Amino acid sequence: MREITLSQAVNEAIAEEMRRDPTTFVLGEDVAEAGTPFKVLSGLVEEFGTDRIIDTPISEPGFTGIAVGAAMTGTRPIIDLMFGDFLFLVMDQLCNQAAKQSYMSGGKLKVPLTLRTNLGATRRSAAQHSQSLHALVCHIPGLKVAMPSSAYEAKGLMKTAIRDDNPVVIIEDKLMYQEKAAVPEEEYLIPFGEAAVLRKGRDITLIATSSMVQVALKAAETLAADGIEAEVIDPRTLVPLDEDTLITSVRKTSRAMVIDEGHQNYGITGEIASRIADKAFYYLDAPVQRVGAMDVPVPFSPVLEDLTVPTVDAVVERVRAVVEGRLHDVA
Amino acid sequence: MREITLSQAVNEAIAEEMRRDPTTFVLGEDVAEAGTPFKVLSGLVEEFGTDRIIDTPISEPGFTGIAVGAAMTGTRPIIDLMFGDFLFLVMDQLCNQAAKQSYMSGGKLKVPLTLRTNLGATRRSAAQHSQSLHALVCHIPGLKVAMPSSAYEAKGLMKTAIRDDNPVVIIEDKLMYQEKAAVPEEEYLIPFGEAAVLRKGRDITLIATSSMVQVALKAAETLAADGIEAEVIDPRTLVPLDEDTLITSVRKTSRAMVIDEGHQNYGITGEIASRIADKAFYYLDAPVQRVGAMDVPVPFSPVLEDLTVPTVDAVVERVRAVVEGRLHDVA
Amino acid sequence: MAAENKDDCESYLHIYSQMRRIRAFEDNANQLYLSGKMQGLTHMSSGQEAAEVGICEALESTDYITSTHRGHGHCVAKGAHFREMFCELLGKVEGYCRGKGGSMHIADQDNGNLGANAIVGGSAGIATGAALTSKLLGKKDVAVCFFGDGALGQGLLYEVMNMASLWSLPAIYVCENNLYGEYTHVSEMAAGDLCARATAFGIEAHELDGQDVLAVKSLADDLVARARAGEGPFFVLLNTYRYHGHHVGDINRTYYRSKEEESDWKDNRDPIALFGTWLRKQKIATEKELEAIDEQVQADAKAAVEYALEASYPDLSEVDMHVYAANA
Amino acid sequence: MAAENKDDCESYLHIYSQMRRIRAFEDNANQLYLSGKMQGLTHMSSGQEAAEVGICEALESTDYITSTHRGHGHCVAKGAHFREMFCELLGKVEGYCRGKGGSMHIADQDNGNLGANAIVGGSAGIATGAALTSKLLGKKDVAVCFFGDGALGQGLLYEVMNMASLWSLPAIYVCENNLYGEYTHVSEMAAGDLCARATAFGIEAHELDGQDVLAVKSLADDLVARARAGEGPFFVLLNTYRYHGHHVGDINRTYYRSKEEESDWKDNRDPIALFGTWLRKQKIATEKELEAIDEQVQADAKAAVEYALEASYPDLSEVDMHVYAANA
Ligand SMILES: Cc1ncc(C[n+]2csc(CCOP(=O)(O)OP(=O)(O)O)c2C)c(N)n1
Ligand SMILES: Cc1ncc(C[n+]2csc(CCOP(=O)(O)OP(=O)(O)O)c2C)c(N)n1
Ligand SMILES: [Mg+2]
Ligand SMILES: [Mg+2]
Repeated sequence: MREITLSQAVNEAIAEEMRRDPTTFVLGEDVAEAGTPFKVLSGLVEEFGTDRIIDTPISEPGFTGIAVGAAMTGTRPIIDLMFGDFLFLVMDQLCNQAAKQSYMSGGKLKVPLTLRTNLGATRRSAAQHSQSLHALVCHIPGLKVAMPSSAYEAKGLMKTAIRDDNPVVIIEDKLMYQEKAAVPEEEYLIPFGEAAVLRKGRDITLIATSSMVQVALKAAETLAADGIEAEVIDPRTLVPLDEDTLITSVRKTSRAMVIDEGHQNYGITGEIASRIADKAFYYLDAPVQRVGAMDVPVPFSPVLEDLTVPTVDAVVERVRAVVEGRLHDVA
Repeated sequence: MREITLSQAVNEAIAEEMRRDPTTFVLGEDVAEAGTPFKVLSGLVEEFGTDRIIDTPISEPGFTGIAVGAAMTGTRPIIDLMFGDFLFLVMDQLCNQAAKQSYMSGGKLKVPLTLRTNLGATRRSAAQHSQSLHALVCHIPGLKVAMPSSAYEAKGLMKTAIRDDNPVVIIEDKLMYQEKAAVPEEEYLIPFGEAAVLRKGRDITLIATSSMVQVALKAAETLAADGIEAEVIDPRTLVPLDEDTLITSVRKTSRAMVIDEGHQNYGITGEIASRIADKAFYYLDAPVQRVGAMDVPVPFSPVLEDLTVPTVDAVVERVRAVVEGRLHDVA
Repeated sequence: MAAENKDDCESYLHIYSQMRRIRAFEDNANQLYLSGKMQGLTHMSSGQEAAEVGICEALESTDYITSTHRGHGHCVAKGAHFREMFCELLGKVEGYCRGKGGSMHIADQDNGNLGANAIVGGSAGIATGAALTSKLLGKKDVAVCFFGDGALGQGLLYEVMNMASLWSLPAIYVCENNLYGEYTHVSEMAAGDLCARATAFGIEAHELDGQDVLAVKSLADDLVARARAGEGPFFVLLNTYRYHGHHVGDINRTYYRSKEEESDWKDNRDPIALFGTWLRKQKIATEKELEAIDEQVQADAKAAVEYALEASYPDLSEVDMHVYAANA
Repeated sequence: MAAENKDDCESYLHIYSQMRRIRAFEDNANQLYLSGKMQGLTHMSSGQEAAEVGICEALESTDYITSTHRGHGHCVAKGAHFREMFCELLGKVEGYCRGKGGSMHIADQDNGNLGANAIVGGSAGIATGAALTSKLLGKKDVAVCFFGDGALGQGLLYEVMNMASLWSLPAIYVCENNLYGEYTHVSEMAAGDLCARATAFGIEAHELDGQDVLAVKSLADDLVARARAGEGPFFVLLNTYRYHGHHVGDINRTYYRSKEEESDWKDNRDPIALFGTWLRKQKIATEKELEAIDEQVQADAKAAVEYALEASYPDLSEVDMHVYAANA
């Protein structure tokens, strides 16, 4: 199968959906001629024109609000939010307005919008351009949250997001835009709420999101050399979450680790770990391990920044400790 | 000891700190003559004047930003955010600016500001005036988060918050403003990061925040009549969190339930439950129970709204199920 | 302005009746609250009827409006029925939002009312987005964004007005300046000239006596037509007054506004009384005919209230329905 | 303007030297990036020196400024040292922020520079808050908020300008209009008249050639004095240009601006060249004296870069230090 980059996959998904549905359009900063700073949308304006690939002023709250209203009245906007860190700016429009319209109107209004943005540190972009803030949107009922971990997932999830009749936040790993993966030429969609089991194993279940999926897979490879077989699962959407697949796996392996690039405190790892600790309680041989980013703003200094994000080595070491039973002193 | 309302306690705390430190001031909508819609600040403008009790336009992002800058340059602003739901509006200024200044400047700048706001449903105020959004701010390093559960806690925590050199979000339960409790006349502060054990018990640990503390205490009373002795703990601050006290208790009781009025999904209960499931792994007789608000926007209709928030009955019933071992089918 | 023909006369009487309907709705809402039959808080717009009706009479039912926490008047003016409105205020399943929205989120989806909003200024983006839809899909719909003087404090408004102006959207921003945001006077909340806040973004702005329904209607007719023709956006500042407190519970309010000020507006600038006098002077309607309208409106309101009081609450199973729209 | 006395002459030469220092700093930053010695992205302000220096020369070190993602120029102009600046850009512990902030968060706390900001418009509140502190504590400090034309899109700016105007704060909002926000021209981002966006809030606004350092300085002297006297806030629009791409990686940019436009600004409107010519014409300095300044500045920059390249990174234990300020 041909290989394309994550960036191309997103671009293709949007182009295909825009061809399919003339009410779909893109709204954001420098999306048209510039094709975004990451060049993810390059070329779209040539095909669809500036009426449907709309450059906005630097007004994230405003254009998000506009997208909400446009979505409520018969279009399918795709918001391009240049950095995930700007989610803070659009929270009111996203969470007070978009997320609640369907419910507040008793199902009579809907907001079929897609907000695509990104996450990920280690680009030396410091505290306001490196955050992984998906936990915030996961907490708000009415939003769906998708986290592609490869070009393949990115395309399929994006197409599903655009067709969804609800506000969907889809968060890409900005460090993976140039990473290639096999992506079919034929159309495909990835349904929301279906985790992908990326590697089978019997000793521990590694549940990893987005940027951490590659970390988990690499760790699993290293561990395999030691005879430790890790099962690796990518939930793909955090809302809805495919709890069944996770629980079934952990009931089999008896051990689990959740790896996510968001801050660890009050984030994704706590939610997933506590669901497992609950539903697989009688099957667990060791406490569920949580591996999130450090609870510090992302530092600029390269030597410090690299410490804040979970690494393959850290995961391998922690898995060994769990499997070998050298975890807590349980005095 | 005299009893005063939670509202009076907050008022007293602010007045005392404003007398103590002339750089302290209040900024918010309708805080001066109106003393806020909940009348919490009534009378302060008479003593401190409109220079220090400052009515703002309806500009939450703007006045939060102004407070950040004021705090960075030698004052101690107290932001009054009328409803907790408006946190969404101030997230950028609070989380990208205030929370990160100390770190981004290598400790050379600081932001000693207090943002007081509220939480709580069942006031028939619908989806945009009823939210309990503390999980969002708990996730952001650089912020501290305090959640008073009575007039006593409200006063002591507020004074500590105002004196703290960091941005502190303090969230009051708006349904408790008229609830009285014994509050000393003498000055006292409640240190951050120290949970309060409000009731001793041996069978289960109920960890409850803010509005849910009374629910837990009432449930414990009912349960006591059945011979089930619940230990009730109020963490008081969620950041920093007094993990030790929680873990010590659960290691003793072998069972735990976390009760919080925020949405359950990706919220407070997951974080605390997963820490317990980790650090008390070898002591637990049953899975840690999570009891959060339903994962739905808050409905207006009274018959529906009441269903969304954890109740005493629900807690009692769930505790019985845990203690009697009739929880999951663990097939 | 002279009544020229029968169509005009009907239109005038419709305007009168719509203003009356708003007043009657609010009086009943107030009573429901004071008698403990309605829970929560609600914000009445009595006094502001000319602004609401004057604008909405210029709109088709396919045109859009967005409203505010003080949203009953806009809802009635855009064509909503009393029954579904009172049901909504009482949290009943036959309400426009199945009881889930309540007073602060009342909407009338079939008549283009995209809803009240409990975030001040929160619907400015939504209205602008509706105008963008109109342009993108080549429709002729106009979107009116109602908001109060207090909402001038929200930066969002300036962001979206800028985009509406850049993209020539068919949006009309209607500021009902009732002099207060909660308990604070507009002069303490807004520096500078209010209309300049729109002209600064290249938007044509008009300031008007918001108690003069015909003046409002006539300006609205003009601007709506021009917006349809692609000449938008526009900004309209309507000077008006709310008779009640900020919400139904705001009873003692002399600390922020005087009784004299209140009576002056009520006695001398009431939009319904002014328009009634005009109708009689123009011989479009006799006092008796107007009274007949009043009585009919009252009776309709009473019947709707009674219906709503008896109506069913949503089934408890609805609590977790509609969080997500079902995909088609 | 004629050079009247020795003090004036020194001040002129200081202005020249400061502009040179900015240019030299940016040239070195660019080189560090291109040679792979610096990680991350950085935004150079070459071309905008007159705006930055003209304003900051009117300020005391106790006055405050807030800066932007394009913040090196403001930092130098407010009095920062090369060494700590390059250390910061390279993530070294001797940097102004111990390496934790980097280019986009560089600050100079001792000289009143509250920091660069990676959120466009994000520091508008901070600057206004600094001005509020000044008023509340009865000080005479003025706060200058630097931002780009792109930041005019952020609603926050209007919210805080409104409050600054209502409360007569000693704040000066300085918009450096370099014609682009990233890859988009200001005319596609901002409708209406730019100064009107401040006058709408009752704020006195001035538009000026941002390449004429003496004009900027003279206006700034006046406004700073008036702000100290309680006559603020003010708004200043400075028309200028950035020579480099949006950031160091923005090399191919003809799709959004022409090479001719770039050369026109560089060749005919360079603020340093213009001021150098003026200095020579006024006989304040000879070409040689100016060259001596240039050489000194270059040498300083080079030494600082070398120092910074050799300097230590923070100890790894610093990674979780400073998340919270230690309470006194
Ligand atoms: C963002 C936000 N801030 C504050 C409030 C609380 N609040 C509700 S109505 C109101 C006053 C609004 O004033 P205005 O816009 O003039 O409308 P009016 O009430 O006069 O109709 C305020 C402050 C809110 N609902 N939303
Ligand atoms: C809130 C926000 N939106 C978008 C960006 C991405 N961004 C960085 S600089 C920039 C352009 C800013 O333009 P302007 O304010 O004119 O400053 P200039 O770069 O021209 O100095 C943009 C869009 C950002 N950093 N912050
Ligand atoms: Mg008003
Ligand atoms: Mg610019």
